[in-house]
Amino acid sequence: MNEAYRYFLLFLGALLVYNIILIRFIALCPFMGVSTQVETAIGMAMSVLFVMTMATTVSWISWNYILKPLGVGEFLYIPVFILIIASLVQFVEMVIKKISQPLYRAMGIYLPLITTNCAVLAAATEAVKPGFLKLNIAYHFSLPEAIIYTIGVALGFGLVMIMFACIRERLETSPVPHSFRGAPIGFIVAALLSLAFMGFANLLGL
Amino acid sequence: MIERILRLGLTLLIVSIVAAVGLGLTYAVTKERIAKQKEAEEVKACIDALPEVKSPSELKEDKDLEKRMKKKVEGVMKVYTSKKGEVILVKARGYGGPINLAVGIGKDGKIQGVAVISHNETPGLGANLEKEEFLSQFKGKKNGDPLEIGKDVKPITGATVTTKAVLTDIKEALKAYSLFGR
Amino acid sequence: MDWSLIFKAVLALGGLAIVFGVLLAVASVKFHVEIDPRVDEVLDALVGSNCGACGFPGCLPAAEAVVKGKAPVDVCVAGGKAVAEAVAKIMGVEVTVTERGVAHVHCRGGLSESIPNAIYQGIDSCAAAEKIAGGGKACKYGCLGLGTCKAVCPVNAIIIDEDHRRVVNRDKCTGCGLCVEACPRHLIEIVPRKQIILVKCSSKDKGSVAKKICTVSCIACKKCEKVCKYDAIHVRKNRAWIDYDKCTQCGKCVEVCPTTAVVKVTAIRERKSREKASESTPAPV
Amino acid sequence: MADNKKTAEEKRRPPEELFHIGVSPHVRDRDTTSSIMGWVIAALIPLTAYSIYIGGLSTLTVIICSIAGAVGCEFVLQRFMHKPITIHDLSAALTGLLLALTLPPRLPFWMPLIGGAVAIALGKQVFGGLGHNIFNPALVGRAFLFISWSKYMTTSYLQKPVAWVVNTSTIKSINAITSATPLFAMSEARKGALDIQASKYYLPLLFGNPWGCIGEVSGALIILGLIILLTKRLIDWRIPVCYVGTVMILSLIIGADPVFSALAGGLLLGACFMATDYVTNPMTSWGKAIFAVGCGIVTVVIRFYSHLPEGVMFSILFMNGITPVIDRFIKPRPYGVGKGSAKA
Amino acid sequence: MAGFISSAKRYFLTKGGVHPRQNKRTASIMVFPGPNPEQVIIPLVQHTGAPCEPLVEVGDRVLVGQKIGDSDAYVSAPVHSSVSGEVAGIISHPHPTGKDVLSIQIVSDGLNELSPEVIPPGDPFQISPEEVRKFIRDAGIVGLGGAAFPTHVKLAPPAEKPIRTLIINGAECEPYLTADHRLMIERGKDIVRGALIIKHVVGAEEVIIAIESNKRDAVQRMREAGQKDGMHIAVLPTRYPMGAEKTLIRTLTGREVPSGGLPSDVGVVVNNVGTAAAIADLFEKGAPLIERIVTVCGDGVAGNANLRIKIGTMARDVIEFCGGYVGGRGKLIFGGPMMGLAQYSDRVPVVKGTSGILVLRRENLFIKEPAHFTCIRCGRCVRYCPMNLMPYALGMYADSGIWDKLEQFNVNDCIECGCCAYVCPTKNPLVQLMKVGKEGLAKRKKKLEEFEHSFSEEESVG
Amino acid sequence: MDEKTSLFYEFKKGIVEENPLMKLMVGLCSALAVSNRVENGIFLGLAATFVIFFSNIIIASIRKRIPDQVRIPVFIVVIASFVTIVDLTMKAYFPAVYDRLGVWIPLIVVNCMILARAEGFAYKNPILRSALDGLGIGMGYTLVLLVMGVIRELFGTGKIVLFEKTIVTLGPVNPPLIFVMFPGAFLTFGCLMALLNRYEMSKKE
Ligand SMILES: Cc1cc2nc3c(=O)[nH]c(=O)nc-3n(C[C@H](O)[C@H](O)[C@H](O)COP(=O)(O)O)c2cc1C
Ligand SMILES: Cc1cc2nc3c(=O)[nH]c(=O)nc-3n(C[C@H](O)[C@H](O)[C@H](O)COP(=O)(O)O)c2cc1C
Ligand SMILES: Cc1cc2nc3c(=O)[nH]c(=O)nc-3n(C[C@H](O)[C@H](O)[C@H](O)COP(=O)(O)O)c2cc1C
Ligand SMILES: Cc1cc2nc3c(=O)[nH]c(=O)nc-3n(C[C@H](O)[C@H](O)[C@H](O)CO)c2cc1C
Ligand code: SF4
Ligand code: SF4
Ligand code: SF4
Ligand code: SF4
Ligand code: FES
Repeated sequence: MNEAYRYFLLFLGALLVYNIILIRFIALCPFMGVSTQVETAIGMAMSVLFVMTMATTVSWISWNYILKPLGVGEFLYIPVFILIIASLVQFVEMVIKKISQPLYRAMGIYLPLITTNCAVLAAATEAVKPGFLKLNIAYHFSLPEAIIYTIGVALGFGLVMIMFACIRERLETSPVPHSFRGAPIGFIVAALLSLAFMGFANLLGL
Repeated sequence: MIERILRLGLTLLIVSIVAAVGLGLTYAVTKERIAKQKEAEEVKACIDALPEVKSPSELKEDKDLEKRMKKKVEGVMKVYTSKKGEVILVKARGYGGPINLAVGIGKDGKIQGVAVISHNETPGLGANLEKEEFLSQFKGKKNGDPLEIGKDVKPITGATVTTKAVLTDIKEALKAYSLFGR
Repeated sequence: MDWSLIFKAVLALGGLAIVFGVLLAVASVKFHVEIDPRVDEVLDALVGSNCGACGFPGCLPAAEAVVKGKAPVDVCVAGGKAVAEAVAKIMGVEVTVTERGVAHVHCRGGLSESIPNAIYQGIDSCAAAEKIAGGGKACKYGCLGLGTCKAVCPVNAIIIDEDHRRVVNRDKCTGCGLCVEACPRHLIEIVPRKQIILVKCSSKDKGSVAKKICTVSCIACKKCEKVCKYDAIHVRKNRAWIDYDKCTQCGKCVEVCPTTAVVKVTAIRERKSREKASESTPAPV
Repeated sequence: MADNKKTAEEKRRPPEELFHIGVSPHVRDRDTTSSIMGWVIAALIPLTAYSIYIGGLSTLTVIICSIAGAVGCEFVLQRFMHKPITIHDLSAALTGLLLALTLPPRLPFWMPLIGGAVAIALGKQVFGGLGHNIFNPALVGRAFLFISWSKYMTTSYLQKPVAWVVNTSTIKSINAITSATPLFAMSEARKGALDIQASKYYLPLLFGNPWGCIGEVSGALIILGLIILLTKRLIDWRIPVCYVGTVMILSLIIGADPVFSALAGGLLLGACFMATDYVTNPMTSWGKAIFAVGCGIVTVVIRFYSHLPEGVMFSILFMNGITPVIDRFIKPRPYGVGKGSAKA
Repeated sequence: MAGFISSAKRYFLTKGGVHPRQNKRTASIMVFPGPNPEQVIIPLVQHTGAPCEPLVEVGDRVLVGQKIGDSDAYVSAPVHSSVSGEVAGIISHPHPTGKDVLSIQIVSDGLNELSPEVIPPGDPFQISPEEVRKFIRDAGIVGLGGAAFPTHVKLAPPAEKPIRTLIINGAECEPYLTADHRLMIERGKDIVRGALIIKHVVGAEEVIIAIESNKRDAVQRMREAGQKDGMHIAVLPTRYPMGAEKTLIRTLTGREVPSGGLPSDVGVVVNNVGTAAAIADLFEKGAPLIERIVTVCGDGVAGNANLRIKIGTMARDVIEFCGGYVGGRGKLIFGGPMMGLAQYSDRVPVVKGTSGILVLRRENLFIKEPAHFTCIRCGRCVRYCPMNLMPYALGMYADSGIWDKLEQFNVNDCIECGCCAYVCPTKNPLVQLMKVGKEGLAKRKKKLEEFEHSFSEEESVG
Repeated sequence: MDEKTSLFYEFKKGIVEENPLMKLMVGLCSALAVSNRVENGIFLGLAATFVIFFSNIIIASIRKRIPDQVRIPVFIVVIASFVTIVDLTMKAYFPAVYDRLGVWIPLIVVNCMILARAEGFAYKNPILRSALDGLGIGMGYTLVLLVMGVIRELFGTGKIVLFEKTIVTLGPVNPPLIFVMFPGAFLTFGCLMALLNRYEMSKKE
């Protein structure tokens, strides 16, 4: 397979076909929790993009240069990756807090949420220890491939977050039946959105 | 300040060491079983695919695939050999992800049976590939037989992609078999 | 048992842990900044609907004010006692919940008591109707009954029936005063909670005029003024006013009022609360 | 007190003597919701009638069940939620009709019935009723059916069309073999499995195509409907034009027959009647254009690069989801704001 | 560079707008003198700005043209008696805006004796602009196009904003109304003279008289009247709200008044034809603004006509003069059907800004407006809004009280023309929501400002 | 606060008042993803309960010794260890189920529910209480998984299959497949929540 085409497939697969939220059911908690306002959703999406890319990079390095050579990957990858993510998130939070208060106000509140965002771990694991998510594409990612893939995942997350936040903003003025107000209508919208995303299934054989 | 840094580092270190030891132990305990389970699964599929083989001990994994086939065949993963025939494990792109099959081919070069190892197809649609009536159609086929959907093979209703993937798997297996230098 | 594997595991995980432990420790020292975390905590404790009842433009400013000591722990009027307690806990002070008054609407005239002077067509909002030639009500001071107050009340304490009479549910009302601001006819006043003898009219029309357009209006006959032994009720600007400090709530004025413009509130509430529509606080979407 | 009551009651002028007050403007345009929906239904009548003529009783059953499901569900839900009953505004009937037009003609009767009910319940009433739904209700209903019972949805096409209008013998023979829609036949043809020219399909697709969903019988009648909607100024021309245009241009680039792409597979019905649904497309002209181009791109992508035979439904649903984003970020430049306010 | 734009290009500059049925039934009927009422009610507020104080007391005898109310405020205009007679009361009386307003009630003696104050002030071109403005103010002249903004204020643009173009607005885009139309036909010369005075006062380079294309005869008449004075007569596309100041400026000059700004920001002053004629009258005869042309029209009144009506005449007297009501009581509207104000009583007086009295029959009313905002998102309001706003969003947020959003959607740029409500298929009272929204937003902003203020103050102390 | 301090309450609250899925809305991913079969629900529910129970105990017992700055990494390592234990054990002894649950066992580690409890409860409470809290939350999670599983499996496939035995069948109907597919998960969950809302609203009246 042509290199560029493979990158494209990886990216598209992560972004649409196996959309992390709607098709893979990962990162649903922030999807429901942080999508009541468009600005917040955008902030969250940016933070996730940033943290996710860093996490994948560090995980990839530690997997390929520490865990695999030592032969302990099989049972240590979960603690190691999540340790990396948690430490990274906390480190980034502290740095941002120091460097720029406005940036912290805008982004800081989402950072702790990201630690427990399934998507970061899932993307890191998938990119490093492929086969996790059962994509229809040959595995064994090089570092650039892992990063491209991760960016696809993060943008897929962002796209759906922003769509969803805009929809919820519009629903704010709608007379939704009382028992459906709040989260339930959110899930109904998610159901229909995921219905729409099913149209992309098997795109380009992915 | 140094004291504080040390304290933080040490806490994390101690917890990690305890965790690492615990996990190492668990791994050590479960390792073999996991490996066995995995193999057992494959072997079970192989037995399903090659009904003449009665016990796992009759099967042997062929480690020297590349050499034997000379040419690479895309979807072929592994080959088990036995006195009764060979089982070829193949993988193709289905609708919801890869479809892994075990194709058992007898000494006569005809398919003896097909077994599903794993797949991720839609329940009610593609997942019907597990059904006996679909898989049994391939019995007796050999390399070079026309395998055309609608004519030679009855497709799974509403699941052309799955059907095609299974067909690809089978064709690859037959092709690989034909390449085996005997 | 494969001890070398366990050793390697300790090496890998322990090594990474020490690296990250030190990294975090150094960072926590290097990048230390003081941010009062209580702002966020207080913000979490507040109701969070940004209703503005506290007098601040939103919950965040209110939380900031509390932490800076510029607002009491019971700022959040919509939240009531429970929230005040939670905030007090965060701030580490005793709860001092100030007794707030309760809203009272100074008008009794519903559709069947007070006559219309035109047929109003438009949205159901007093603030909007007021702009359209006075909203179709002959009484220029009376309640339009379209529920602007009801719409702003954060706790759904105001009920308006089909006859456009409104009832304040005293158990629910927190006395936040949002309705006072919202009413385009300035009919709502926060009165002491214990006060149950109240004037239910705001008409500044002369008695003869008021009589023609409303059956329950104050006609400034001064009977209440005469019967009150405590000098607590007076007629000014063509309507009665009660001095809540002096009033002993003996109820004499209620007895003599020829138009029932002075009322004992509990009676009305009981009558009305039976008709209360199904209501519940809508959750924010 | 009784006396007082009387004086006021006497003074109460009978309502005939009172003036009306209300906000300007005091005159209004004649169009109402029901008249608009009525016109859209009217624009669909020729197509519907012709499809019944070609498809016979089974088509009629599907149409009636679908409308009954939609209208019935709207009535029941509104009754149940104590909301005013609004079935007379015809929007539910229109939803039912459009749903029916996107279904294969030989479905068992219970499917359009369920589809109509789901369209209204899940597509419209949970969001608060007319004007609040995010997704096109008819397509929500169809997607539900498609996913739930895709076996029926892909195999219930006409076996033996009841009537013939255009002489289509060559195509007839091809379809007799593959028993599938023109779109399917062409995708096979592109792979070399069949030998057929797209242009052979032009005439049947325009004037009498029994292979496909009910609403695909005649492109010409859909275009007639479109002309009615456009001359009544009910819809914005940008959506059908940009949608079909994008599909044609992209098909040309890919190397498929653009005219065939435009006529086949429910694209015309989708572009003229479903993407134009007021509630679920953007409010501004630019927004509408972006929406339509987006629909076109997604349709082509799904049609040519995935295994679903046609992408119209999914593309419109997907773009419905994007609509609130478009509406939030694409706004007209108000008078006196930005560049125009600079001194001339 | 002249700001004047060719008529072909004008069509491209026209955005939004609607075509309500014209109903200009009175266009070909001469202006009649109106009734001689037994009493007049002269409100002390008839203009935008500060209210006047009464200058007379109950029992005083007043004469036609006598100043009876004035104010010290700059943005204000005095009021004059339109009849001779006795002041019967200074009372709170219903006003066309719907509120009760302090008014002077004068019982006419039927003599219409002219006050000695009324003398022509002399040649306006010989005196300074300041003096001209003072005379205009003393005559109580306000804009007759509807908003009744004091004309002397409008004619005093700040020095840093030189006026290039004077637009005399004869568009009269409202259905039914023909007062300006008749005025242009009957008194074209006066309008031109008034326009020249205004041009002199504001120092404009060019004068455009703008007339909608449905008034060909007026265009003809104004061409004849204005030819030798070098006026441009511009023919506008017939489309409501062509006559609104902002759309007019865009159509005629291609410029857009900045949001929150004034026409003078783009070097333009707009005056109604009636205002121009009133100014001409002032310098010709010394007449203050005590009467105006009012179109009485609609299927609910027996006779339809243009009448020259004394300010302060009650609507009831006017309608009686025209033959009384026909059919049941429907709507009584002061102004046109698109912008006019519905009245709950026919005791309201004609004021300076009243361009029409419209009586609609009940059976012809559209009386099924929803009680709350209901929208099917058809997008018509967006398509037809001449200000390029998104009315549905404004209505939605105003109805739900989400004030912050209203600012993002530029609610304050709405001119309340009513195009959106006119085309809305669900008959949403959008203009009402715009009004509510503007008020709500203003309140919200005030609250925020107060808060910020209190915080910053305390901070500087602490 | 008084009534709430009873030990039984700590256990009980996780099932209704503070149900992690319905009320706190954490731990949604796995719940929605695997609930298309009752069997999956049982296994994942038990696995998560195991992890939350033990990690709550461990964290509660060492809470006084953990410095604030590294508390999250420490929690995570503890949780991750238990997850790995479950992961390896299941792989070894229940390979078929493990295959179906796939990523969701390792992903328990980032299940918001578990960290939220560690951080929000175990870090601040003694051992016994934390253990009971963990058990309650785990049970609440499992319960919802089961309810979802029953609805989705029954309506989506027309029958419920437990340990390769068919327990219930709907008879010869055409089940709407959507229930076992992605949108069905959201749909079922949304409707369940709406039902609960409705029930609570009617109780309040
Ligand atoms: C929700 C959904 C699930 C699907 N699952 C499968 C599947 O598992 N296997 C498959 O081959 N096609 C699947 N498809 C594809 C459709 O069945 C599609 O019609 C098929 O690829 C081609 O249609 P045909 O079989 O009628 O030729 C699925 C489609 C949808 C919408
Ligand atoms: C508070 C206020 C101040 C104004 N100041 C000026 C002014 O200084 N110069 C001017 O030419 N017009 C001024 N105007 C008049 C407006 O620009 C406009 O002409 C008037 O409101 C009537 O316009 P309309 O009938 O289109 O609404 C002012 C209006 C208001 C409400
Ligand atoms: C929607 C709308 C329509 C208007 N239509 C006219 C009109 O037809 N003729 C007119 O003279 N003024 C009309 N006006 C008022 C003008 O904007 C402007 O205020 C007036 O021409 C200024 O002149 P004046 O100050 O002499 O009244 C309209 C205003 C609005 C907001
Ligand atoms: C031009 C036009 C197109 C419409 N298209 C649809 C449609 O595709 N599907 C549908 O359910 N309703 C359609 N409707 C009806 C209506 O908008 C629909 O019931 C709302 O989406 C329900 O809120 C349409 C209405 C109009 C005016
Ligand atoms: S009734 Fe008025 S004062 Fe009482 S809670 Fe409601 S808004 Fe506040
Ligand atoms: S806001 Fe005022 S006028 Fe409106 S209902 Fe309430 S009390 Fe009456
Ligand atoms: S009233 Fe305002 S929003 Fe409506 S069309 Fe006119 S300018 Fe636009
Ligand atoms: S015209 Fe009316 S129905 Fe149409 S979008 Fe505007 S407000 Fe909504
Ligand atoms: S469980 Fe919460 S984000 Fe996945």
